[in-house]
Amino acid sequence: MSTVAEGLSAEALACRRAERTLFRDVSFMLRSGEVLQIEGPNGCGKTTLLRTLCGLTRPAAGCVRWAGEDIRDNYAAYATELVYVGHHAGIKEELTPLENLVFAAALGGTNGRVTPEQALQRIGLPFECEDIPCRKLSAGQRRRVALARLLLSSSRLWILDEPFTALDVSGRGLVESLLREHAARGGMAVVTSHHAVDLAGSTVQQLYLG
Amino acid sequence: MWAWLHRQGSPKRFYNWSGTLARWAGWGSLLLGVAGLYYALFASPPDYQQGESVRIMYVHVPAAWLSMFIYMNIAAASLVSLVWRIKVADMFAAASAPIGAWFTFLALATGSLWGKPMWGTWWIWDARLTSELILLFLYLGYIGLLAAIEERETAARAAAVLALVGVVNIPIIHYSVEWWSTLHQGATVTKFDKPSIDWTMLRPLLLMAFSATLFYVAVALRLARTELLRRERESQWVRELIDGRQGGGRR
Amino acid sequence: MSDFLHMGGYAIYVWASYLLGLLVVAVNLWQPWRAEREVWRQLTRRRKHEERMRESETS
Amino acid sequence: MNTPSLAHAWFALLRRDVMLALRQRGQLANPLLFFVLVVALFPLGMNPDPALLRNIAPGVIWVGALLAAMLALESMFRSDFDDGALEQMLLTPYPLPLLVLAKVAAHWLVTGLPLLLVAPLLALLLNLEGEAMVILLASLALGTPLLSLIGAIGVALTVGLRRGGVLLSLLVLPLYVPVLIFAAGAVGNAQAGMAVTGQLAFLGALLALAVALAPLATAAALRISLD
Repeated sequence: MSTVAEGLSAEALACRRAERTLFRDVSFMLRSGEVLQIEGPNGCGKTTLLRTLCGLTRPAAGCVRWAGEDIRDNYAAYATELVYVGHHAGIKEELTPLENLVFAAALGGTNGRVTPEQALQRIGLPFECEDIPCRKLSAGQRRRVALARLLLSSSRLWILDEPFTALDVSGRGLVESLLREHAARGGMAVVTSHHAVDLAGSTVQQLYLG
Repeated sequence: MWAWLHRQGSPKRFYNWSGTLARWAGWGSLLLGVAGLYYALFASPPDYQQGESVRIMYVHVPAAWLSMFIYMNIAAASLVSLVWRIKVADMFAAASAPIGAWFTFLALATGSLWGKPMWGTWWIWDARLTSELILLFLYLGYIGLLAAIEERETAARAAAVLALVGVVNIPIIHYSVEWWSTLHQGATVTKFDKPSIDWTMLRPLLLMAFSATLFYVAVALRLARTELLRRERESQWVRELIDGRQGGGRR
Repeated sequence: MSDFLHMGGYAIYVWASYLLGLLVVAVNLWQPWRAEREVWRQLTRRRKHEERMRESETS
Repeated sequence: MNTPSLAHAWFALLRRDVMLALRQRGQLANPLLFFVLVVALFPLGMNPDPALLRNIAPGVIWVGALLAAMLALESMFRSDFDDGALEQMLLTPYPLPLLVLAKVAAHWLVTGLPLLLVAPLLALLLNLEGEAMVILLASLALGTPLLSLIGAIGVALTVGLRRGGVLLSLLVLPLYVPVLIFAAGAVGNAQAGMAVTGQLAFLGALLALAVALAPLATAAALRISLD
């Protein structure tokens, strides 16, 4: 192991599902300012890997470390540094985008720079959408609401599962620029994506599964 | 001590020692069972109140004992599997459940068969039978949960949590049912257990209870071994086992 | 002997109890036997399949 | 770094769940209507003799409450599971058992409390009056939170299953037995003019025990279900 283990590392992770090994011996080391892009065919365990990195799924072997420490040993410390946006990001259909974000901030913390309104504006949600329930929004708009959480949080590690799904070209560009800014600030991100991601100027590691 | 136990809990080791233990338990159960049956049916006197029907007790009491004992075993194994992550423990717990359910059923059925001549009805809401009935539901819930979750290991862990919740609740349920039956029944019906029991009756009772316990150990171990083979089928030692078996031509 | 079978008038109840006990024991003997046979059948089939795969690779 | 305090997060979760329930009033009303209907069916199914009805009232009302609570249980974690809010709850730095407690509290406020409010009406239908009615309310006040707390464990265990409904009742109903016995027993005793403090104290003790232990089990079960 490197001496200064600042950041996220995985050591020989393995995962089994339905008595079948999804992946094994996945190791990487993600430092401040780096983005890890995970690629692979459908069903190769990308989402499972992300959930393992979050500490939701227990690996069959190996461990995930944050700052050199197994995340299970001090989960609360890790959780404050982590934002996870999965396929379903916990957006409540019955609440408005603004209410959703205010709640996310109450549970996940804020960085104090951006208010929920500003976050929604920045993510490109039309102003008139802010006050209608999320179930009436389009899939792309809902995706944007979910991603707006990234702007609010002060966490250094973003774990994003297919963040570009359902987004149009401008949305994709927006997420890319968010990732670039995050990396420039010294943040880290783990991203799965089918598309080529343009992150010029940031260090991108790639990991093939399957 | 813990390290030693942990080693014995490794799949391969467990497979080796459990086979021997199961065989010994099986033969022991048979031996004790035959002796128990002899004393139960021939060499014990009829009860002065219940007459020959007292012989039902030699089936009922061991079954009732086993129904509780097995649940406690499931809970203990669940605790071990959750705390120390010993996979063999959850296979043992899962293997125990159907046996426990069967013996709970047997306790209920024989209780009812004893009740018909004694109370004049097949079913009476007596504290003991009611508790046993609820225990049966606990077993069925446990088995149902185990079967409903597809991922074997997730199922085992979920069922382990349920078993622990159940074992905390059993004394509460038991106490509440006891309280409820004294409230509603007034005059107590003759119960199975009496303050003092004669040696001639205690002897078959103990023999049958020990026999039943060993029977459970043997069957649960065999079921756990089978499940172990299924789950570990990709490992090297199982492969060697199969090759050895085919070469040996035991079947 | 017939006294014994008669069980002081409780014959049905006593013998039904013992019969049920026997039944439960039988079911619990049959169950692991069947499971074991099934698993061994599966395992040997898998193993044979593996060996066939290996042979076809080498040849 | 600006992590909100635990209390802030706790009340935010409680507030959100109550708000969500109030926006879907139809779902809120269903278990309540079910409760009223079940209890109203009993007199139709038997001789509506006031004395008889009074006799069976404690049991009938409590079984009705039990089934209604059972019916309402599934909604506790279902939508959170489907839309990923449950995952997010697991990824917070706060102790999961406490967050579970917030969710259970919210669930009780929107499903248990209404049962308490319609119970007097049902008591009147079954000729339950005076002190017995007061005791009925007391037993419901102590008992329905218990139903929610115990039920939460079952829901957490079955939330990942597509058809968990029947299994849920099999898991939870046996655990409800002590609540039913002591609560209905207390009301029955009150009718007969006997002491009820023992039963109510026991319900209180069970509630304290459940508040302490059930969230732990629920949290463990949720982690397993989401694995």
